[in-house]
Amino acid sequence: MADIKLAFIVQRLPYKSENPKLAATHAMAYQTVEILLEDGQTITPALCYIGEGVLNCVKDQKAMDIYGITSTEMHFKSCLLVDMDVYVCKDDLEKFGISEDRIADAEDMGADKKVQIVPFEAIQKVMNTANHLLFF
Amino acid sequence: MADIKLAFIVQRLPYKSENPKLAATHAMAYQTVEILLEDGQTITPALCYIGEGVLNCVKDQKAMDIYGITSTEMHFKSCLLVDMDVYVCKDDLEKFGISEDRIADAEDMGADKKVQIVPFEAIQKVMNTANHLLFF
Amino acid sequence: MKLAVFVSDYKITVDTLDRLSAEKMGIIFVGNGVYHASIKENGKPSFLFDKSAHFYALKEDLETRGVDPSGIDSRVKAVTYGDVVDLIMNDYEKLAWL
Amino acid sequence: MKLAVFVSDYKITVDTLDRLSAEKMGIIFVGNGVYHASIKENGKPSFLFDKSAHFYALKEDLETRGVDPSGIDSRVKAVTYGDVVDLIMNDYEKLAWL
Amino acid sequence: MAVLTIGVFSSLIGSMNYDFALRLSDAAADKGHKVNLWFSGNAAGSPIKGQKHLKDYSHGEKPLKALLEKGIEICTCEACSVARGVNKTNAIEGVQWNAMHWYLAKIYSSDRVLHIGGE
Amino acid sequence: MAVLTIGVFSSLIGSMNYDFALRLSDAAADKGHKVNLWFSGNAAGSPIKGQKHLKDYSHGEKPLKALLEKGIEICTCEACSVARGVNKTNAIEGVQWNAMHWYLAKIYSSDRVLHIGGE
Repeated sequence: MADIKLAFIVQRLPYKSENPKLAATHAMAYQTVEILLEDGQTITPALCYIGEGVLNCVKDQKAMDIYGITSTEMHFKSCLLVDMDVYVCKDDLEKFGISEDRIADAEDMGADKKVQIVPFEAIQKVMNTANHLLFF
Repeated sequence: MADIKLAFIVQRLPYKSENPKLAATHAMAYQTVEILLEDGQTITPALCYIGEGVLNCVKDQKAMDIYGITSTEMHFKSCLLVDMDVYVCKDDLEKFGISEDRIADAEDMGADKKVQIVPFEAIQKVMNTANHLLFF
Repeated sequence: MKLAVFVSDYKITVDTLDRLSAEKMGIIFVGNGVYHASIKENGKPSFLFDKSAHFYALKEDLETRGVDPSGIDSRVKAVTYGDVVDLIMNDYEKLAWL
Repeated sequence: MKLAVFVSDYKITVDTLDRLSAEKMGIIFVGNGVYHASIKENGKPSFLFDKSAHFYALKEDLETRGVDPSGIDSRVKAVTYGDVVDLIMNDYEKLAWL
Repeated sequence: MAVLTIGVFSSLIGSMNYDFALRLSDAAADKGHKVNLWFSGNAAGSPIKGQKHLKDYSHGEKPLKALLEKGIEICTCEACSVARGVNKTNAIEGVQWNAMHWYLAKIYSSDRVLHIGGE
Repeated sequence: MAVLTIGVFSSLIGSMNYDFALRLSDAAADKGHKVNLWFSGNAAGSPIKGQKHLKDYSHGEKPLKALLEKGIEICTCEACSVARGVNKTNAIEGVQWNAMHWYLAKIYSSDRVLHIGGE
């Protein structure tokens, strides 16, 4: 198998633990993993936010100003910047009453990639086609 | 005030974290605190198990055999051995279908003190009369 | 008793607060507890508002999470760390972190 | 997919499992998850049994908590650590720890 | 001015409850209150020296030193610390080492106690 | 025989999920499988040397050494470790230090991946 697909699924709130940020940093490591793999071997990550995990994607998080730590928003944006597929569950945004314009994007950082706001079934499909699942 | 009453309230399951054990060890420290207090100053702890916390008090826990760590049962018994008031919420035992004979006692260790299985209202009274509350 | 309860989680795994009673109760949302003040899950406000209590939410923790303190539930007062100190010293006798 | 889901808590704070589907699903209770196999809260078995799945509970974790593996819900098979290794290697392709 | 004792059981990194306890201590000290901080459970891993300050992680060394300088007393549960590989030789100076009765004794003469147990 | 990679994010003490991961690794190695263990988050505080073994606490040093002797590869996330005051000089020998791509590379050639994220 030349390409291994990994689904990183964030299902928990930001800031209680560092895990939602670690989901992003682990997914981003797909960019540097080639130094440990053979030619032609690749890893393709997809980062999915579901359930309360969608709250990680909200704009204007002031974690750096207030607690001196990077926000989950910043990590979310960095993933778009490295052209990763990032999915946010539309059903859960609706459940929590969060309008789509409150979801961060990385246009200001120069990212071409856009976040994909999709129904849960689309995320289930990502999981079905992934070789391995990593829940955070 | 010569005596300060503390209510230690365990409301969580054993073994996910060490906190239910730390509730017992912190409560037991009332025995040695006199070295740091003036004559006539005392602390009287009450240890209360409510909600899922009542599962800490079940007999025959094999944590030492299997994981090499002391069980919450052992800590529960040690508290009885040092004559502490230990309360277990009767309502919650019923809710979880745990019969009273499955609750540990410390007779085998020579304790005179018996666990007190009481309705939640009795534990609310312990909290009302305590000077401070410590929830675990 | 006059009791201030700190709620630091959104999903509460203990049922203590459902039963706990106090003559005067303050509920202070901190950490991820602040989502109780800002989210209406399926359009409904948090079940915690059924409690007869005074409600507060830590401004710093709202802003950390991208929530504008001016837009939270009208029953909740946004407070700073300094305000929390005054609250627990002046308005309540016992504190509970559940 | 053939999916083995590890459930390590009694109170589940994520709703992922409610929606997750798989052609074949195994639910393996470990840690405090074993209480799903042993407790009937208010007389009712855990809502997880509504899932169409095979159920397992780690024997070592039942015994650690003072639960006799022979007395658990009849739908659940008590398994050892070694059995869990065989299960995840032979019966399932993907694993989820929620 | 009053006395506030805070017991912290959450880890320095991986739980913002720890950050909360430190910030509240600081705010109370700024208002002239006497503050005592007790570390047990995972918090007892926090008084380790030489924590590298990376932006992705909460950091404990600088804030703890700042609190000590403000006169806040900080004590760690010795057993909880040594079990985590933190001992007096690799610990931040000024943090006290004691058994659980330190916490109870501080509580004895406190006006308010905030015990952050949780998970 | 197959390859199993386990990612652990829970703390050594204060979460039995860590104990689970170690016991499962051991059981898999005993059945002849190749096992890789990745520590990140609070688990990255666990490869510290000199943990005092007290009966009230889970202990990591002996079990980790035993797993290393069985040929299990163990690697800790460097950033997560140093942020917690654990570095190469005070770490258990034999534990590898690397960045997150170590984990992804091990996953690449694994038959099964158990990622214990959680809290």
